[in-house]
Amino acid sequence: MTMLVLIYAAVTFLPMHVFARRGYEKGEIILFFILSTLGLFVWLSILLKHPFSPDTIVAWTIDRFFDLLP
Amino acid sequence: MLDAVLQKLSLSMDVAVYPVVSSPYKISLVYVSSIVDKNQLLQFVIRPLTEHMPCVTDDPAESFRWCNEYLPAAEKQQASSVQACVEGILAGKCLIAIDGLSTCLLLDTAKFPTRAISEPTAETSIRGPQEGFTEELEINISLIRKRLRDPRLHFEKIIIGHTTKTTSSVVYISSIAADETVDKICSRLRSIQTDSVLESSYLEEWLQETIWSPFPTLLNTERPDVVTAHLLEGKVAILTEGTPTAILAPMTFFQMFVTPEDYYQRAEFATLLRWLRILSFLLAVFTPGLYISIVSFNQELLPTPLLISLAAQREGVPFPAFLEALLMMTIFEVLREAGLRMPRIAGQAISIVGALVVGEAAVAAGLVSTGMVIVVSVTAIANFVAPNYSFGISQRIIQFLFLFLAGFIGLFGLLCGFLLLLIHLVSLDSFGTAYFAPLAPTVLSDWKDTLVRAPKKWMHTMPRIFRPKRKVR
Amino acid sequence: MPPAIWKLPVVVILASFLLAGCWDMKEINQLAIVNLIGVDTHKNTDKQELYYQVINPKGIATQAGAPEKATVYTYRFIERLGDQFEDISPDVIPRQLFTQHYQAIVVSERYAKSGLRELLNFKEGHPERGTNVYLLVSDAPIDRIMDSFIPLEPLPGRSMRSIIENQSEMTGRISTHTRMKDLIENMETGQISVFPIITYIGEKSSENSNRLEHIQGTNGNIALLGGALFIHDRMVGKLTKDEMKWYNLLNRKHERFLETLVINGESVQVKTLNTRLMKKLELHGEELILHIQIFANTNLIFNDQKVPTTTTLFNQIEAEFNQRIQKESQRFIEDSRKKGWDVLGIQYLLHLKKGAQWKRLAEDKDRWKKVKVVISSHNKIETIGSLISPYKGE
Amino acid sequence: MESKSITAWQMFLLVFSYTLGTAIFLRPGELIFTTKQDAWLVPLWCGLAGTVLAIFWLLLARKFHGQSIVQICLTVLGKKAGTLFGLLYAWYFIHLSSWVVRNLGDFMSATIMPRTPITAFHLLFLLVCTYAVIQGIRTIGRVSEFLTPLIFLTFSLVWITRGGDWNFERFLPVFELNLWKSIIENRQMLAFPFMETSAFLMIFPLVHDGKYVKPFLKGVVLSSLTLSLVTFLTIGILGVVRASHLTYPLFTIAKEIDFGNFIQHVEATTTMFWIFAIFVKLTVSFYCATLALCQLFHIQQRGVVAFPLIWLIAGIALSDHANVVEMMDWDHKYDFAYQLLYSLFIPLLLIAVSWVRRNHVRHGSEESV
Repeated sequence: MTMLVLIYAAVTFLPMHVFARRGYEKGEIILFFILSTLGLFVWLSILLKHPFSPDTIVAWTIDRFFDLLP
Repeated sequence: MLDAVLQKLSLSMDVAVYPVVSSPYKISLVYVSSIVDKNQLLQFVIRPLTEHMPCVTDDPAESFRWCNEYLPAAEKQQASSVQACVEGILAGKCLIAIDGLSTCLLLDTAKFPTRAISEPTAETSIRGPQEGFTEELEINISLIRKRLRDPRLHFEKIIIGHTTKTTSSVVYISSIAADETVDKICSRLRSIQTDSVLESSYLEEWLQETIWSPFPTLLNTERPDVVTAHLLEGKVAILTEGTPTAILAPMTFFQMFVTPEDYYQRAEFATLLRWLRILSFLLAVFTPGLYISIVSFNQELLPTPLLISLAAQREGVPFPAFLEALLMMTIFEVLREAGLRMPRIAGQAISIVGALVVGEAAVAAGLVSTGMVIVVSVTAIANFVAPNYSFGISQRIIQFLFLFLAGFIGLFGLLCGFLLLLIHLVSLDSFGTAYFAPLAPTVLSDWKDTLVRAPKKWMHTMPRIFRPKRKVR
Repeated sequence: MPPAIWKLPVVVILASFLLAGCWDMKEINQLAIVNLIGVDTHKNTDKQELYYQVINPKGIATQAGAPEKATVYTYRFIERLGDQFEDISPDVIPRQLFTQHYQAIVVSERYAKSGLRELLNFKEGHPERGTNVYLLVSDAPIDRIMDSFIPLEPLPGRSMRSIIENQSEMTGRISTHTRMKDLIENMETGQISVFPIITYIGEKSSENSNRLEHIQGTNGNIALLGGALFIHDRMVGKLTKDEMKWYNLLNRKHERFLETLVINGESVQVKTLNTRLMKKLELHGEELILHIQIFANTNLIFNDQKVPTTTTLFNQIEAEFNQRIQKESQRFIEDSRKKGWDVLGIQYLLHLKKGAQWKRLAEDKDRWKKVKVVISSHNKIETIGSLISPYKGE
Repeated sequence: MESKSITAWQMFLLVFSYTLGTAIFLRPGELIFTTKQDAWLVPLWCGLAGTVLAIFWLLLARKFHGQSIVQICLTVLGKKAGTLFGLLYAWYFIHLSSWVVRNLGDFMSATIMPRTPITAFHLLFLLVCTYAVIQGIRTIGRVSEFLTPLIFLTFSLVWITRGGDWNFERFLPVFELNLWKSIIENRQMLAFPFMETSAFLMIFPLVHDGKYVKPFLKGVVLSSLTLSLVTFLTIGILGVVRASHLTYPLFTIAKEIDFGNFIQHVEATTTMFWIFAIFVKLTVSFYCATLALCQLFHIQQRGVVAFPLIWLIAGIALSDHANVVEMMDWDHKYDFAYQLLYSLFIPLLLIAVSWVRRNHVRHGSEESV
């Protein structure tokens, strides 16, 4: 768990610091932050044993709304 | 005027002041004795002044006018500002200063000590001309002029470096070389802000687009015939004062496998040699990585008898294959560097002999398996085959990168290493030409001169990747 | 040129990777290279006896002249094949099992009769254990075969493999299509497959490597006995060497075929270079007929005729050869039909036909018994030995 | 960076190896399992349906010349809805890349390197892809131009060396499948290699002076022919029996190469060459994801977007399914319906909305866009 947070910090805050110093637009840094936090959530869901699986969500919606083919 | 000049020159040992006439007003000569041709000075300047000068009139302008007309010097120049005088003296000219006059006369008597034209040491070739460039820019230009008697051959002069003021000349054939390449090179050269340019490799780093690339995108050579061959194909050469190596741009990856000898030997022989060079490049880059990933990750690639003999060999070896390879390769690198630093004759031999002796001793001591010594010496020797020395260095860098990747995750690591290398090569471009040109953006008509050296009869079109103006040779 | 923003985090990731080390790294001298595998049922329990013959690298790679050392070691396990096999081998073998280069697999007759499906799944299941390997059945007790050194060949596994390949090259009695993967394919399609049977000449297995000093070549050695006939994955019967020859000829298993003929009192030996065989199943009214046509170019290897060799003699030999093929193969088909073996794979041919009528015929399981087989063969002698006309002797 | 463009020949090679990428490993086995010895017909009509879809996308791209699908969403649906649909497409490409990466990881750990965790493969491979994506489409085009001939060469070598086990009887009885049932049963075949080529809607504007129609169609048609050829050869060499039970029949074919008793066990190196195809596929889908996000939020530096995506895609690949069987089962049931949304419904919606809007404008009722 702590290893994950450590890698997350290294992967997001270090580059963000570099971007800020290099003078990137605000939007880019924010998008970078959002994407890597999304990554963190996915990895957290794996570690906490109920993985976020987009395919099961798709399967659930397809079964409920449109039952296309057998 | 004279005092101001002397004060600027800060009277170093070799600055000489020689009073010629001292009667009504002083006429004196100032020159740097180490870079001036003494007997030319004596014969053309001092003797006429002392003997044939007519009656010394008391009008300095009159004698100045006489000197201007009658002194038989090849190049006369009048300098009024102190700065111009100083520059002239330092460039080897001799200054005639007449008291009471603000302008002085500069006569060109420069004679820098130069080396005779000798055989190029780095790029030897059995057949073909044996003369190489020297440090003197004029001599180099004459060597090229000798080979290319074409009015459209241009030599553009560019002065770089505000202290060394080295003159470098951009050479191209205006009817063949593409204009935008020439403009790009000239503009980039002119935009260089540096104080000193002692060797053409300084320029190379400034001209190179990507800083972090182990691959040279400019070819350096010491042979005038190579420069002429490339000029005829629409490339641009850069000669610099004080260094025998000329730089050639734009350059692709496959030009690294071309040696001047390819064009002096027969076509099929040259093609086989070129394939041998490509094979040795692959050997030099891939063998250590491949050996490690086969020995320690997927052993099933080895045929069974080889697998058994390797297992028997590696019975007592303490290190895992990866560490052993690292150890042996660093030893080889150390020996090679030692070989280079030794005096020229012993150099090359020491590095090979040393390597094999050390290898054998290590095997006898049981530190290293024999297979490893073979692999590492094959890579080292394959590395020497690279015709261009800086290309050899980039091979050695990649060798280690592949070794680490293979040692870490086996064949998959080697695959990723190969892909990284390919992406890097393909993304480079030198002055508008794709670096991996005839293969990645496939230009089929150019294959006849890169992968294969077609016989002269078939080579009647110019390589299209350098966008020459003339299509037919 | 975007600034090198990807460099910094890359170093972090790569560093963490390198520290994590390498998972699949196994040094060469940590491997137990398996060369031959033997499987037998363990008395009456449902466990199997597994023999793994592991190569001793130092034993083989000795320079010439050094005394012969033990080149292989056999390890014996008694374990159920499927479950937790991975973890019992380390109890005995100090190294990791490397089964990717094994040359042959020997199965005892008892085990073959009880069905090999579990073994096939076990071998195909993991990519490190392949099924592209020769399968042999042994009628001698399997430990005698696994525990003995073989003269001339340091590795017994390799000697079995070369027996099969040489036999198929010289006489055509065994075809090289006797690998485990052929059994898998025939198992599912219901065809018959024949695998070589080997036996051990001699009473006691020669465990000690100084056996290699003895001059005796044949006894204490492995020899080929005949063929084991498999239906689905069970061994159902044996074929003699002679019957094997006909089986291989009639099922297009091999191009080599050897036959000795007796013509006007003297023997002649003929060897085919390449035999082409056509099988056509036809329906005449209600009657099912299988036409087999054999074309072969032959080579006269041994000619002991007193008569001068003329083209008439050649025609005579060819006619006799054709006639022998037709008679013998009919006899072979009758014998196997009596024993209930669909040797020609007629049921499978039925299954391949298209159309409802054929489907109906294919339902009836032993329809192949009622099929009439017509065999016609044509051959041409192409090359003869160096004796144009043999010596008469008086 | 988008100013750099790729030539028509590079576009064709990209489409060709994109469609064949992971499909060549996974599809033949499943097809042979469902439609036995006539499996090699299925990719043909899937290719047909794929070409029809391709023509539909080409019309859409022709209508909005020089705009990628994301930009079309923005122009047609305005700022708010456009970004929503653009994000949907960006998510689609991310999801695609995670499938490709997951397939690669499973393949590697099932065949060559069993003990390495698949995340190691994922991260390393995605790092290489990021480097390619950051260099731009021109580099990706050139990489595929260099790699695809290599892939093709290795394929033909493998088929030639495996000629020995060829047996025509494995194809009899021929043409026994009934068309409609096999269409229903193999609809996921249509989704996986052929609907995924909708990713090229992002790359159409990047082709040198608009010559993307012919190479794209040629790519789709030729890749479906190659897929059917590969299935045909798999049946011929491995036989219906073995091919239907193996997870990766192509790998087993490479494993059993035995050329003159010396060239054996070369499966590790041959599969390395085939992984180049997976690399091209992953780079293209990863590039589309990055480009979509960059165009949505008007970002110039692709690295800013590409780099966190590694982290995200590797995560989704791991958390998506527990194992290969679960993934194949999901693929069989839902893949067709899920991908239909992106390849058919949204483009139809876009055309409908743009048509409705043009009528309003022509009838003089100004509508603020």
